[in-house]
Formats: sequence, C-alpha cells, structure tokens
Amino acid sequence: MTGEEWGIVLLSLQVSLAAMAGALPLAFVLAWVLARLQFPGKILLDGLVHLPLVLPPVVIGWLLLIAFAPEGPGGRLLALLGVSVLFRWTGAAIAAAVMALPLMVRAIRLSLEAVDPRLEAAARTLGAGPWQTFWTITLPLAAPGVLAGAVLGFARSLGEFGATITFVSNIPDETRTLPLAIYAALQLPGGDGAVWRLALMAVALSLAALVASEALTRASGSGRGGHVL
Amino acid sequence: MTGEEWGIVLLSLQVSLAAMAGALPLAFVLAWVLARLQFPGKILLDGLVHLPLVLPPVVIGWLLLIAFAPEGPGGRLLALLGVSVLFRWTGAAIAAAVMALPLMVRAIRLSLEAVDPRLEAAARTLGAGPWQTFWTITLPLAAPGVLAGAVLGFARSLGEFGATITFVSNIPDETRTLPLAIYAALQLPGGDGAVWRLALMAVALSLAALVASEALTRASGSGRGGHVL
Amino acid sequence: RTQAQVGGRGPLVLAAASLQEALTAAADSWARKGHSRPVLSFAASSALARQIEAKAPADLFVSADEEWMDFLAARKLLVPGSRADFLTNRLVIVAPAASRAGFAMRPGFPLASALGGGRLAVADPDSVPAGRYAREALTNLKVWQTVQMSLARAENVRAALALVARGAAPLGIVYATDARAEPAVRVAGWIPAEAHRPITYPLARLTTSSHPDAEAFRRFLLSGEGKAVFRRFGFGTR
Amino acid sequence: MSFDVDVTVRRGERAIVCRFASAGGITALVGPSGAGKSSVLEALAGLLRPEAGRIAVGGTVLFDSLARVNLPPEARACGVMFQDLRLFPHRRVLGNLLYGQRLAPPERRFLSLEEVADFLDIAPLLGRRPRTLSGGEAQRVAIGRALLSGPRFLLMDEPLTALDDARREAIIAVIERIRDELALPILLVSHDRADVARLADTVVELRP
Amino acid sequence: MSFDVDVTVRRGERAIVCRFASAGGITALVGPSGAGKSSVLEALAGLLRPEAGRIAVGGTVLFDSLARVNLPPEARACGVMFQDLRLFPHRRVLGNLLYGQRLAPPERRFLSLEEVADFLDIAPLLGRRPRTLSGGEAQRVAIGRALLSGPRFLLMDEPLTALDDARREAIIAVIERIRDELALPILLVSHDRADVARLADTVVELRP
Ligand SMILES: Nc1ncnc2c1ncn2[C@@H]1O[C@H](COP(=O)(O)OP(=O)(O)OP(=O)(O)O)[C@@H](O)[C@H]1O
Ligand SMILES: Nc1ncnc2c1ncn2[C@@H]1O[C@H](COP(=O)(O)OP(=O)(O)OP(=O)(O)O)[C@@H](O)[C@H]1O
Ligand code: MOO
Ligand SMILES: [Mg+2]
Ligand SMILES: [Mg+2]
Repeated sequence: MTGEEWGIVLLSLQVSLAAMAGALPLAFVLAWVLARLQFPGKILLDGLVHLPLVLPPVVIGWLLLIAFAPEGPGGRLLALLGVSVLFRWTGAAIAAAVMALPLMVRAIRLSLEAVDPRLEAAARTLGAGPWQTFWTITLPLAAPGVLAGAVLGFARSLGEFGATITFVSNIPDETRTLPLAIYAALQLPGGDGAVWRLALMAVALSLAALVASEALTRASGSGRGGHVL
Repeated sequence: MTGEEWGIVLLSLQVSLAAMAGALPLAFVLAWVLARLQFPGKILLDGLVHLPLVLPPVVIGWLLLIAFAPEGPGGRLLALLGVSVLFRWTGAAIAAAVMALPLMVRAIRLSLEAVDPRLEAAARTLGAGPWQTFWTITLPLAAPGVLAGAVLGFARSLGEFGATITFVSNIPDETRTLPLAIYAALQLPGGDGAVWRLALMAVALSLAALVASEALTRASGSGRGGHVL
Repeated sequence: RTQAQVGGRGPLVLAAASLQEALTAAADSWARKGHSRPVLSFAASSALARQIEAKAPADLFVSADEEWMDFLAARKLLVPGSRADFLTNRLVIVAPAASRAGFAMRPGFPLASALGGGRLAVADPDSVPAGRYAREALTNLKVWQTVQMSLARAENVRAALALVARGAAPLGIVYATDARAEPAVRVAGWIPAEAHRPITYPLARLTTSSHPDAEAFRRFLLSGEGKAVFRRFGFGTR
Repeated sequence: MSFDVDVTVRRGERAIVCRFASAGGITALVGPSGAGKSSVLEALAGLLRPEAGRIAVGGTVLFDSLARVNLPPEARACGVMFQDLRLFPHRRVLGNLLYGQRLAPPERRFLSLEEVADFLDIAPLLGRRPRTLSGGEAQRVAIGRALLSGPRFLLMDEPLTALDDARREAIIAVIERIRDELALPILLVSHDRADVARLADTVVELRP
Repeated sequence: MSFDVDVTVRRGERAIVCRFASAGGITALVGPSGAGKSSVLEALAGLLRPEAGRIAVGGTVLFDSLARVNLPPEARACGVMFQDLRLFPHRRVLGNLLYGQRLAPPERRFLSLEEVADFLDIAPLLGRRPRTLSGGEAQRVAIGRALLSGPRFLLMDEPLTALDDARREAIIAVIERIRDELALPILLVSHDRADVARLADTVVELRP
C-alpha cells in the first residue's frame, strides 16, 4: 500500500463513519414514525425513504447537486451557516448517508415493530414517562435493528460511488473515497493491481465493522423472548 | 410516455421481479445459516454476503463479467447447460440479485433472530418434524422480515445500474432497464425531460411494490407478541 | 498530500475520465517546474458539466466532447476566449490479442460477419461521445445497419474495452489511446478519420475560477511542452 | 375511601361494566375466566381508557370521563403485577427490580431491595436474565418490581398461583404488612376461594 | 409401568436429579418453585437432553444415555401443556387447536374438536388471535391443543391455576376421563395440595 492509498482508506473511513453516524438518528426517527404512526400519506413517506434505492445513484447525486448548489435550497441554508459541501468530504458523507438511509430505516423499523407494547405499558406503570420508556425500553429492545442498520449503513457508505462522483466529483484527499479510487484504477490499463489492493482494503474495513457489531451484540447479550413477555 | 419508454418499464419490472424472486430463497438460506448456526468462518461468510454493498457496483459487475465470461467458471458451467447470460436480461437479473442480496439477508436475519425458539419447541411436541416446524412456525413468524427483504430487494433491483451496465452492457429491449435509460438520458445535454419521466416511472413502480407489501402485511395480520409467548 | 508543496493546492481541474493518465502526467511535469500541483478530478464529462452548472467552484474543464462545452458556454460559465480545442483522438477496432481479425477499411467492410454472432462492444452511441463518433463512422462506412442490432453498449470506452479484453465480445470500437494501453487486445483496424467529425477535447477556464495559477496551467497544457505529454499517450494535438 | 370505581371498558365486542367502592384494606376482584378482571386492572393502571366512568383511588381522581380527567400511567403511581408478568427481557433481575425504584421519589419508597429480595427469596437470582427463570421465580420478581416502585396502591393479578406454600405464605405476609403498616389500597385478582376469604376486606365479583 | 424416569438434567449451574416410576394413572410432580419441575417435563418431552439417565413411558424407551437412544420430540407423541403456554401467535385459536390434530395419525385421535371446545368452553374463541385472550382463556386453549394432538402421554405444567371453579372442575373431569377410559399416563405439575391429593395416584417430590 502506498501512502496515497492509506490516505484514501482513512478518508473512506471518515466519510463512512460520518455518514453512518449522521444518518442513524434520522433513520431512527423515520423508522419510528413508519412503525408506530398511522397517517394519510404514510405510504408516500415510505416511498420517499426508498427513493435512493429505486433511482440510479447518479440521479440521486444530481438531485443533491441541484439541492446543494449555491442557489439551491440546501445550498442557501448552508451558506447562511457559512458551510459549503460542494467538492468537500462533507458532501461525500451526505451522499453516502442519503444512499444508506433506506437500508437503515428498514432494519430499525423491523426491530421496532417487534417490540412488545406490553413491556412499554409495564414501564409506564413503574413511573417512566413516554420519553423515559422510549430510552429505557423501546430503544434497547430495538437494539438489534439499530445495530444492523448501522452496519448496513456503514457498509453501504463504504461502497457508495455514483451519487458521490456526481455530487462532489472525484477530488483527491477530499472526495476520492475507495470506490472512486477503484473506479479510477479500473479506467487505467494495468490498474488491476491497485483495484485489488483497494478492494481488499474496503473488504477489510467492512469485516472490521462486522466483527465490531458481533462483539457489541454479544456484549449487550440482548436476551430476547423468554418468560414473561 | 413513448412506446419505447413503456418497453423499458416492462423490462425493468421483469428484471427486478426475477432478481427478487431468484434471490429470495438464497437470501433466506443465508439468513438462516447466519442467524442459527455457529461455525468457524461465520464472519467471513457474513463478510462475503456484505461484499456487494461494500464494493462499488462497477467492481461487482466486473467480477461478474470475469465469472460469466465464456472462459470464466460460471460461463463454462452455463455453456454446458446451453445458457448464456452475457448481454441478456437474465444477466441483468443476476447483477440486480447479487446487489440486492445483502439487504435481503439482513432483513430476513433480523426477523429470524426474533423468532422465539420456545414456539418451535412447542410445535415439535405437537408432532411436527424439523421441516414441518420450519414451514409452519419459523417461516410465518419471520414473514415480516421476508416481506421487508422482498421489498428492499425489488427496490434495489429497480435502481441497479453500475453492476448491470458493466456486466451485461446497455442493450435495448434486453438489458436497458430504467436506470440505464435514465443514465443515458443524463449523459446528454437536454436529456432532463426524459430523465424526469423515467425517474417518475421508477418511483411509481416502487410505490406499487410498497402498497402491495403493506396489503400483504395487513392480510397476514401477523399478531406479534400477545399472551403466552 | 502526495507532494511536499509550498504554495498549497494548485488549481482544480475537472477532466473527462479518459484523460486520466495523460493529464496526470502533464500535471506532474508542471509541478516539477516548481508550481503547486493541480488538483485533478476525473469523471464522466456529463457529471462534471453538471457540477459546473451548479456553480461548484473549479478552475479548468477538459471535456471529452464539444457538446457539454457548448452547454456551459450557453450558460456563460466559460471565461470568454479561454476555450480551445487542444487534443484529438482516433477510433480503432479492437479484437482479443489472440484474434487474427483484420480489416481493410472501405465502405461495406465485413464487420457483421466478423462478429460471428457475437456483439460489437462500443460506448453507448446514444449518450457517450465515443459511441456517437462510432455510430457516425459506421454509418458513413455503410455498415451501421448490419451491426446496429448486435451492439454491446457500455457505459464508457474503458468498459467497452474490458468486454473485448475479457472475451465477452469478439470486437469493439474504442479510442486509439485506450487500445494501446490494454495488452489483452490488439488493433484490428483503424477507422478513417474522415469517416466522422473530428474527435476533439476542448479545454476552457471557468468563470468560477479563482486560483491564480489557473490561467498559467491552461497555457502550459496548450504549450508545446504540454502537448508533448499528451502525444506520448497517443493523443493527437492541434 | 380507597377504591371508588365505576367504569365501562370495551374489549373487542364486549363492554365490561365494573362498579365498586371499598373502605380500605384488600379488595378481591373475582369472577370467571374472561370476565374482565385483567381489563379492569388495566383501566385502573391507566393502560386502557374506559369508554365512560370515573376512577378514584385514595381520594385522588385518576379518571373521570365527564371532568375529562385521565392521568397517564406514570402519574398514577400504581404498582402492577401483571398476569403475564412482563419482565423486561433486556435487563437482568436486578435491573428489573430497580427500574421502578429509581424512578420513585424517595419518600414513596417503603421497602428496600434487600428486604424484597429476602422475603421473596430471589437474592440468588439478581444476576440472572428473566428468560432463564422458572415460572414461580419470574412471578416473584414481578411482585418485587411492583413493590419496589413505591406505589400509592397495588394491583395484583393472580400473584399467588404457581407458588409453593412457603413462598405463598411469605408473600401473603408482606401483602398483609403493607395493608396494615402503610395502609395502601390493594386490589387482588384471585381464583382461590381460600385466599380470598382469608385476605379480602371487600370482595367484588365481576360477571361475564 | 407408565413412567420410568431416572435422569440428571443440567440447568445453568444446577444439576436436577429426578428419579421415579409409576404404575399408571396420574403422577403428580411437586416441589418448591425452581426445583426443576418444568425442566423434568422438558426432558420427558425431548426438548432438553439429560446429561445422563433413562426415560421410558408406557414401556417405550424415549431416552437412554447408555443405549444412545434419544427420540426427537415429534416421535414421542407427548401432549404438553407448557407453563408459559406457547400458543402460536400467528394462528388463530382454531389454528392452534388443529395444529397437532392434523399431524396425529387418525387412530391416535381420541377427542374431537367439538368435544374439546365444548368442555373447555372455548367455542366462542375459535376465531380469535391468541394475543386477545384472557389469561384463563389462553390456558384452556393450550390444554385443548395438547389434548387434540393425540398424545400417548400427557405432561401438564400447572394446568389448573388461574381458572374459576367451574372450569377447573370441567378440566379435572376430562383429565380423569382420559386416565380412566384411555389409560394414558399423565404427569401433572401442581402446587395445589388439594388437587394433588384428589387426583394423583403417585406423588413425586422434587427437592431443590
Ligand atoms: N384485544 C382484545 N380483543 C377482543 N377481545 C379481548 C381483547 N382483549 C381481551 N379481550 C376479551 O375480553 C374479556 C376480558 O378479558 P380479561 O383479560 O380482562 O379477563 P380476565 O377476567 O382477566 O380473565 P382471566 O381470569 O382468564 O385472566 C375476555 O373475554 C377476553 O377474551
Ligand atoms: N437457561 C437457564 N439458565 C440457568 N438456570 C436456569 C435456566 N433455566 C432454568 N434455570 C433454573 O433451573 C431451575 C429449575 O427451573 P424449572 O423451570 O424447571 O423450575 P420449576 O420447578 O418448574 O419451578 P416453578 O414452579 O417456579 O415453575 C430454576 O432454579 C431456574 O432458575
Ligand atoms: O472520456 Mo469519456 O466522458 O468516458 O468519453
Ligand atoms: Mg386476567
Ligand atoms: Mg415451572
């Protein structure tokens, strides 16, 4: 591995972690709304959440570009905050987060729907308000889904290519993540060696994430089922 | 919508349904193995399943090309069967299935892990063998995950672009699915109108899938929790 | 940073993916002259043009075709007078290295029969510039009708090349610059340059450009020294 | 007045009507299986909203459909032992026991963890996951959790089934102590005539 | 010989040793909470593999660690009513009741759905989801499901708790009928001394 390749790996890690961490709370809220509330237009919200899955990534990248262009709605907002994401790693993280969102929402929603409302009711009688019940009962019981969502989101972010290159271009040290570097190497004759090396790094990163998630699962040892549900 | 665009929509539907239907059994088996068995190398299998998520789609398409090229292992095998998937819609379905697999496995696995083994034990005492128990208890109880996996897989297949174009290229009426048509339109200055029309069709298809899945969920009305788990 | 640099980052250059090697080499020789190294971003010309349209701040754009440059010019995103056609390319027919195929280029040459039921790998003629040139050439050579239904349309030239290199397609049409770099293929015939519009790569400075070196680097690329770098990679220059 | 209840609760197609007042002590709620005893308990706890009526316990109005009063469960301070126990599967026995205790204001806590663990004989189980408990063990943990939450009144749904005599006696002793020393209103669902005869100051019969 | 049991069952850190033989009729398994009664039932049903020992019922060897016999649960034909009921949440009451009946060979079926629904008084519940049942209703469905599976012997873990007197009597009547008419070996876990005294031909006490 060259020093440049290490830099790419670190950048990918940074972008993917940021995307995962940034998307997780939003994914949780969306999952909760979809799992627990009934309202007109729910199917539209569900459809919106699935959009990044259904449309080709380059289209999502293009939509992000329109949204975050200096004159776009997102761009104006960020300009007020003095931030720009165009051609920046933060933009790459946004692209990855958007693409990962549907996967995270689904996993979390599945787990939330499996939480037994009678346990939440029990917590209320023990003096916990709705928020306390959420933090101490609902969230821990949905932990398998949150963890699965985090792993999926991280892995998907590691592999994100089309939306990223379309939105924030392919700029060394800033937006050139592993997939973009792999794509660039693929374009080069004799780039196969670099392709394999970079692909292996991506695989190693995802394996590390999987090992970490398994360890977390085991540590929490979330005993499901059992007596007295 | 032109007649040509309708053809693209129908082809996309065909490819996505085939990918979803073809991947579902494999995804279920993988999910079951990952949820229920402990064996050395399990994390590697898990990593392998996540591969299509972690690597950029074009790399997956490239690997598929190597595998299914006339001289590749998969290509030789298919040649014996007198089948070729190169440049065929079946190849597009394979690419979509591979890309959708990790999402499907995760969703199904989450639901399988939430199935209470005590219910399976009860079925055994009532005279059901391991297979009968599986079909009558495990599978129906994991239905929410299977359904979520199917929806995710279908949606992901609808949006699949990079692996498809790299593996089976972009052949009208054969492999030119919605994302490929959208991409082609995006490449042209002034192609925006077609992009929007085609993107809307993709969104409509995915909304239809979501509505169908909601209806299925409601019909099965899978009463979770409740007394006497 | 890959290079110890005093002056910080160089200008940001957005360039068509097919220029990757050559432009990287040109940037290296520019940097060796003591300038801060330009930052190069390679992607499809269409993606880059849309980024420029969105006012993403970049300095130079090298497109793989004139149309996207026109698109930007119409939106007044190019610095007037900075646009120049500076590279040219040729199309070739490639075959796997082991193949014995060879073509004498004349109207109606037996391309379809040489495919033997296989497909002709090209960049998508509906969207990718290389594919559009190929269609134009084959039409003028009166063979388009015979192969039109047997195309393998790839996302870009390199992907078309990979189809041939992997034996998935018996023949392909790609840029000469791509063919010379891939050992798994050999050139089975040169498409006559007269058969299609000239293949040109235009270069221009962008109105969003703010880097003080941008204009100097543009001039370097257009200089004899700069063009020599591109010729090493098989490009023609103007 | 400890309990002052007059409610109509809907369950599926049935409407369960329940009306009683008790002067204090232990009130036994009896009736055949499916009569609606657990449903009434849920209404008292604030988990099931009655169609109409009024609920007051110890002088505090918890629900009044006319006055539009409907305290949320956490404001009612009722210690519930559910018929289906509802232990939290992700917390160990100790975590289950402390859950309500931590949330209760100190002045309402009338039993310490040690006392509860001692008379319910669950001290050896504190580190265990609920899933590994036997039926009777889980039942005792559920009772302990309700007692430790510092309730102002107790709702116990069949707390004495599935227990051996020694444990029954211990639990009955505590219930009596709570009634006598703390004067907490207690509503007890039981099918055991002997238990009801022995413990109850008021017997309310629910008919299907 | 109906039950001939001599097993050591491991549960967490404890080893439960249980040894008994009964000549027929109803065997009551008693012992304090946590003694291991449910664990012994699971071993008899084939759900928990004993560390060592032998289990024979009605002359058929179900488990023998020395002879390496270990019939799977579905080959043992035991009707189990679990302490935690374990109704299938995705099937309605009718689907739960028919689950075992459909799998049983016709010659082993000794009760019809109508009979069971009738004496357990669950006919009105057949279309309901288990989640909507009251505690006692769910218990009766669980008993019915075990009886309808055409078992060669019955294992019942606290089948009589949480039921009103009329229902208790009805269930006791069936249990006695099954004992007398069909001569099925029955193992009954109960904490109720009166029930045990009245029903059991053999009493086995399990000590913790
Ligand atoms: N979600 C529901 N839908 C329809 N009916 C319901 C629902 N929940 C409960 N019921 C019915 O309401 C009635 C009262 O139930 P409840 O649990 O209060 O009875 P119970 O008196 O506690 O009986 P048990 O002694 O058997 O526990 C029962 O007939 C039950 O089947
Ligand atoms: N998975 C487990 N891990 C550790 N200990 C366990 C596990 N399962 C059961 N035990 C313990 O084994 C002992 C026997 O449990 P069992 O359920 O057989 O008791 P029981 O006699 O049926 O009690 P009860 O009358 O309370 O239902 C109990 O002390 C229980 O805590
Ligand atoms: O350099 Mo291109 O945009 O792949 O023809
Ligand atoms: Mg009840
Ligand atoms: Mg037990």
